[in-house]
Amino acid sequence: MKIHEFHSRNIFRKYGLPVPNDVLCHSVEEVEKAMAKFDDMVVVKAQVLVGGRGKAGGVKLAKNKEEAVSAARKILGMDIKGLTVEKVLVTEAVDIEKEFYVGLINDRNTKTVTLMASAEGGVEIEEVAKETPELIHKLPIDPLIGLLDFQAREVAMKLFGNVKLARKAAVIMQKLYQLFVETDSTIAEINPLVLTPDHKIWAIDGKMNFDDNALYRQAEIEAMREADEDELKEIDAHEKGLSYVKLDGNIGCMVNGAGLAMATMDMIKLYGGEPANFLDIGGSSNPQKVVDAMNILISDKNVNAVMINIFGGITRCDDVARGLIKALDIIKSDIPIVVRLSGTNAEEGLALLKETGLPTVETMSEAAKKAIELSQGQKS
Amino acid sequence: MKIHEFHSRNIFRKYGLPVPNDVLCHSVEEVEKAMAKFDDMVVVKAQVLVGGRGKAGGVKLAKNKEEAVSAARKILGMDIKGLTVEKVLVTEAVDIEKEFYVGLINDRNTKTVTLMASAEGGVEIEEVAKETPELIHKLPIDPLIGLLDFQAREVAMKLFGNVKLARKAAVIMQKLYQLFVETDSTIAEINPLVLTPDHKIWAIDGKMNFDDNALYRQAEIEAMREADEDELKEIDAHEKGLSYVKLDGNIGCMVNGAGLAMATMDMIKLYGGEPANFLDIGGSSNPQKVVDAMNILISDKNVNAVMINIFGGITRCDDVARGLIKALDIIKSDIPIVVRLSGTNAEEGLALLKETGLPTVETMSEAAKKAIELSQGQKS
Amino acid sequence: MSILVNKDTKLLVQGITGRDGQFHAGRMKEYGTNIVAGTSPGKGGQEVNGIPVFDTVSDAVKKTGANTSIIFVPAAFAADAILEASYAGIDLVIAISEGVPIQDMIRVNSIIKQNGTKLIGPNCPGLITPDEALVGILPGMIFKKGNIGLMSRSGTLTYEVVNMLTMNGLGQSTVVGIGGDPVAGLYYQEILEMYENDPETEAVVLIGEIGGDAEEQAAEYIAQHMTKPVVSFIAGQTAPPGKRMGHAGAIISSGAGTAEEKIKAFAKANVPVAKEPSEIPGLLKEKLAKATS
Amino acid sequence: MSILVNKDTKLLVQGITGRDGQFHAGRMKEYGTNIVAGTSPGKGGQEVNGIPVFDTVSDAVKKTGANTSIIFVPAAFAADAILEASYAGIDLVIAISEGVPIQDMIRVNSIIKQNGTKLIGPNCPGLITPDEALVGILPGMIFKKGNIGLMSRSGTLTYEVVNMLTMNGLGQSTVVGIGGDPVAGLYYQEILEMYENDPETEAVVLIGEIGGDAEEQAAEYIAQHMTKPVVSFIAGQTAPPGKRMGHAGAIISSGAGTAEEKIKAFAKANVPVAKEPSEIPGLLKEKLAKATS
Repeated sequence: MKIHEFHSRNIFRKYGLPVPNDVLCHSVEEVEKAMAKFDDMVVVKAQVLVGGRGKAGGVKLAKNKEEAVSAARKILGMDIKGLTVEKVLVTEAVDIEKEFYVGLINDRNTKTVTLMASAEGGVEIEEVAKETPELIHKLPIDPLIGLLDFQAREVAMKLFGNVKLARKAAVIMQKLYQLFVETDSTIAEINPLVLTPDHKIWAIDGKMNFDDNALYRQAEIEAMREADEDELKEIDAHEKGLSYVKLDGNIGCMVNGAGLAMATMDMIKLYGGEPANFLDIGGSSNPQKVVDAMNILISDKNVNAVMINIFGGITRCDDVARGLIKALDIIKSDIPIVVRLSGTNAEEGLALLKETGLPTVETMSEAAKKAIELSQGQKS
Repeated sequence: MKIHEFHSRNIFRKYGLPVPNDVLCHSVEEVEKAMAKFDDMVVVKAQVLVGGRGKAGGVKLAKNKEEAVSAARKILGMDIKGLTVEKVLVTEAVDIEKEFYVGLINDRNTKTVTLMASAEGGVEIEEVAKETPELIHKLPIDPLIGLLDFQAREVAMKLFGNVKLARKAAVIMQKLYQLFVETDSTIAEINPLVLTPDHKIWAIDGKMNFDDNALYRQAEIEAMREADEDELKEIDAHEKGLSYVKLDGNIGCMVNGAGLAMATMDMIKLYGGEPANFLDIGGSSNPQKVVDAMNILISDKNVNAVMINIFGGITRCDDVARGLIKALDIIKSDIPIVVRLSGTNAEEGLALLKETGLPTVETMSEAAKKAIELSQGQKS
Repeated sequence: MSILVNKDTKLLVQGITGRDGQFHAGRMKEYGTNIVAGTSPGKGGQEVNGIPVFDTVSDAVKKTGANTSIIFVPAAFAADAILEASYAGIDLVIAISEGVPIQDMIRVNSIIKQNGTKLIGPNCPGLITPDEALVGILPGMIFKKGNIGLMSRSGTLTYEVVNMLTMNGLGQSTVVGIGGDPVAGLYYQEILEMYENDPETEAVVLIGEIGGDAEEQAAEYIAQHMTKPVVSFIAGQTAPPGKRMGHAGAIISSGAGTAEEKIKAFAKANVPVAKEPSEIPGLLKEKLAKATS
Repeated sequence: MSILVNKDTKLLVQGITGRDGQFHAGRMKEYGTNIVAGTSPGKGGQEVNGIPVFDTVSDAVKKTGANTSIIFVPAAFAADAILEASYAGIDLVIAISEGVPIQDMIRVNSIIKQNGTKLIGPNCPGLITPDEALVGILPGMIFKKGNIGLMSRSGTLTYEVVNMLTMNGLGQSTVVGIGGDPVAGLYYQEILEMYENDPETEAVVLIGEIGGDAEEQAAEYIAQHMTKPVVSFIAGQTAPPGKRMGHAGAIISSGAGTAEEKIKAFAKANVPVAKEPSEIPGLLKEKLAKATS
């Protein structure tokens, strides 16, 4: 789960990280009013859940109220990578002597939270990682011990080369680690961490993502969720026990199991088609899930053919067939469907489907080919 | 450092432990007023920093306002083991089906915080430990891992024999561990932990001690300190870099080093005398410390002879002699003194003392004998 | 032989009185797995499918000698269940539970390493040594005893591939579902090493998917250490970046973890990558023919 | 031979630029201890008493091969300093710092155990192998090379006893001040074992004090494992319960940890307990005479 920059900044503040003052504004009027609180230069920043807003013109420096209002006017309503800017953050501008990067991620290989720090801040860390990986200092943190003082200080010394600044930065890293663990983050980064000419350190921009599996114990974080239309559909599917991700193609897929669902998408692509989604109905045999899944599929206007690919293990193919019959009965759609049932109770399932007249095939390759054929027939 | 029961209860509450409502009262009038908040039976409990108040009559059950006021009248001003009761806690009484003990201590052998739990609650755990140690369940807690759910549950099952209650009690144990570590406790015990007939669990009485060495990072705890006269002297000495404990004898001791100071006291006793104190001037050579130490010694009216026992290692004997000369100059006391200087710069120190006419001896045995002689000469 | 589970496995089912635990305990027992005990705090003394239930894992181990445990408790309690098994001396824990927080698994992996416990999962279908022990939720009837080792981050995709193997006469030594979570227990490298050392395994199928770089690491390991042939398949070539594809671990973050990179790594390590699952039996037969020629 | 420190000790002084660190580095060097480096973050590149200063322990170890470290940093930073030494691969750490919180030491002991680091202290005077290495704040001139091992929870009481030994012609193999804190590093039992295995040590003096039951445990260990004679002294027979006698560890709590109990335990283990320190040389000579007769 992602959250807005202003939410990240508030979490940072709660944990004692140095974040400049800011005001969140939803309109030009609010920006005008907010400027009463700032004496000096401010930055007006688009709040969107996507990277690259700087390049898109979503971040502007303003010397006074007039400039801030004019910046807000330009940014509010702007489109950044398909998202409309509905909020801006007005924040104190700080003088920048140097920019650093400090971030934490869960590392799959070391099975630890890993600290990443670099004197190359302010740019996308992925770029640095690709071009000059030696400029990123990595430290896997022992989960039972935490980030020790001397460890944080040693990393900070590599960035700042000055023990007084390193001590300050070390404390920031330790607080970032604490909030990372306590909020079940998957990413927590400060980019840039800024050193000012008068030797103050500020967390200027923050990015945090969270572990969806841990939201049950992070009510405060979950309340910060702000989903777009596609994500709402995904969340809705999740609540129904389904895993759904919308894509841009036209062949709807309904599959049991995440790996098989991905393989199904891949196969459609392999034979020249375009999958409209990832949809995993999971391991249960509840026919209602099939009805819910079918509803989600046909609510996507791009879908003009559906491929159902089930390998019955715990899922019983006859249950899927029953769900499908029920769904067709309720939904009344004329989008063509191809069904592949294999594994547990496949024969029973296929027998049930015979009455519906739905085309059935034996293998997933055949199913993919048939689905593409159906979708093209539909087009022409 | 010890704190009052009402302070322990407040810390317990802060960590979410189930503690019955209570009101702290300093007078009978306050008790009368407080009773407006209670509908049912209450307990009036003396707040003193010493055990055994129950046996001394410092805890009384009261059915109504009149009884509570009468109990408070008896308890306030009462003397318990030499301490005057100045506060009482009025607290909701709860029905008791069974009493348990749950406590945490720092265990020197395992070098861990150790959980102790027993179905024999409400009595002094030291008694249980002596008589029936098999009734105390002990669990050393891995400091890097903490008290795991299943571990707490297993211990709680041994006490409650019922999984629902055990789950509740396990959470209490885990919270107690969290507060123990976070407050740098040396003891945190709930005694009794009470099970009511309607299957609620309450922490009825709490005791907490704290690590003096950690008070620098426990401002909130240190603010709860309430020292008696002797303790104030000890704290004052501590601030001057001295370690002082008042005893009941008449021979004042000034020694460098805790072990040597204890051995000095022991030796006085061995030769038939009574030490008036433990006083360690530490390892520094600052003459001012000797002045401060001498002031503390003679402020004890029981002291009628002083034994100074210095083994110079880092401490230089000539510095001690200088301090002593300065002290005698300022203090003008006629309490007789015997001095033993040995080790680093002993000869220089002894030469300096020659002018003062103070009796000096070579060994600590001789010093002890001489001090006893001086103290008896004084008496007669 | 085989790896991890076999006729000597004495299985404990943690959470045996729950819906899933009860159901799968029955299925595993039916398959012939030697289930010696179940646990459910407060329900010690009961029986489920004729299996004795204990309050604690420690009790169960003492009374039955259980050496392997399978976990069916809800995600929020899975970490504690794994630790309970580990502290009770269980050698191998299989965690089926889905949705366990990553931080829990980071802590758990660190602790059980100290105790010397092996973990598979969480969020995995378990593993099977055909005709000896089924420890998990896999459909036993599609497996056939043989010489192919297979490991996979996915469940049904595994069944799909196993079914093809079996239909093509390629039986399996042990099939391991390592699970779809980003931080899990035993992973490709450890299991590849076991297959390499298992006399019964002649070739290995590695089914990977997008997210992380475990496949790249496995490729490197294979190039350096494996003498037995390995073939692979990678799911998620069409997955968009930044989206979690069902499995918590199946996500392309910051452009890393793509199928393309993984396929490239396997190519470099001389591991053929099937374009679709149905190619796997053919690739295996080719490799096996070469190996014996 | 000797135990723990000797001619091969390459000492690092952590906190060498502080008042105490600087002073004692000078004294130890004067005694002949091989001090190879000091640390003080931000002061790398400087020199103190001719000793090179580094920013980090890790740097110092890499550049100088330091294998032992002594810590003079303030109590609040002592735990971190010990851990820094441990992670840098130092074998033996001596923490002089007084006033370290107990919880810090509980954590530290658990972590350094994983790393295989030995710790003496905190709140200790250090240790000395006469004529080879002085690592601590002990007054070197009272020690004399010989065959008595001595360990103690106290500083000046140790000097008092050592002085008597030396004056009575009883030199010392290694004298260890284990420190006065309740939770410390190496304790009686570990050090007794080292003395037992040290060919140069012929007899051992154990100086204990009130608080805890380490002396009782030592007595039991001696009875079961020690072939060399041990004599002891216990300070604090007149100490009242509940009061901390200078040392954080010297406190009789809930009636346990009294001198009486400790003396009883030693009597049971056939370890003579001196009534006053001056009896120790005599008791030793008696025991040694018996041992050689």
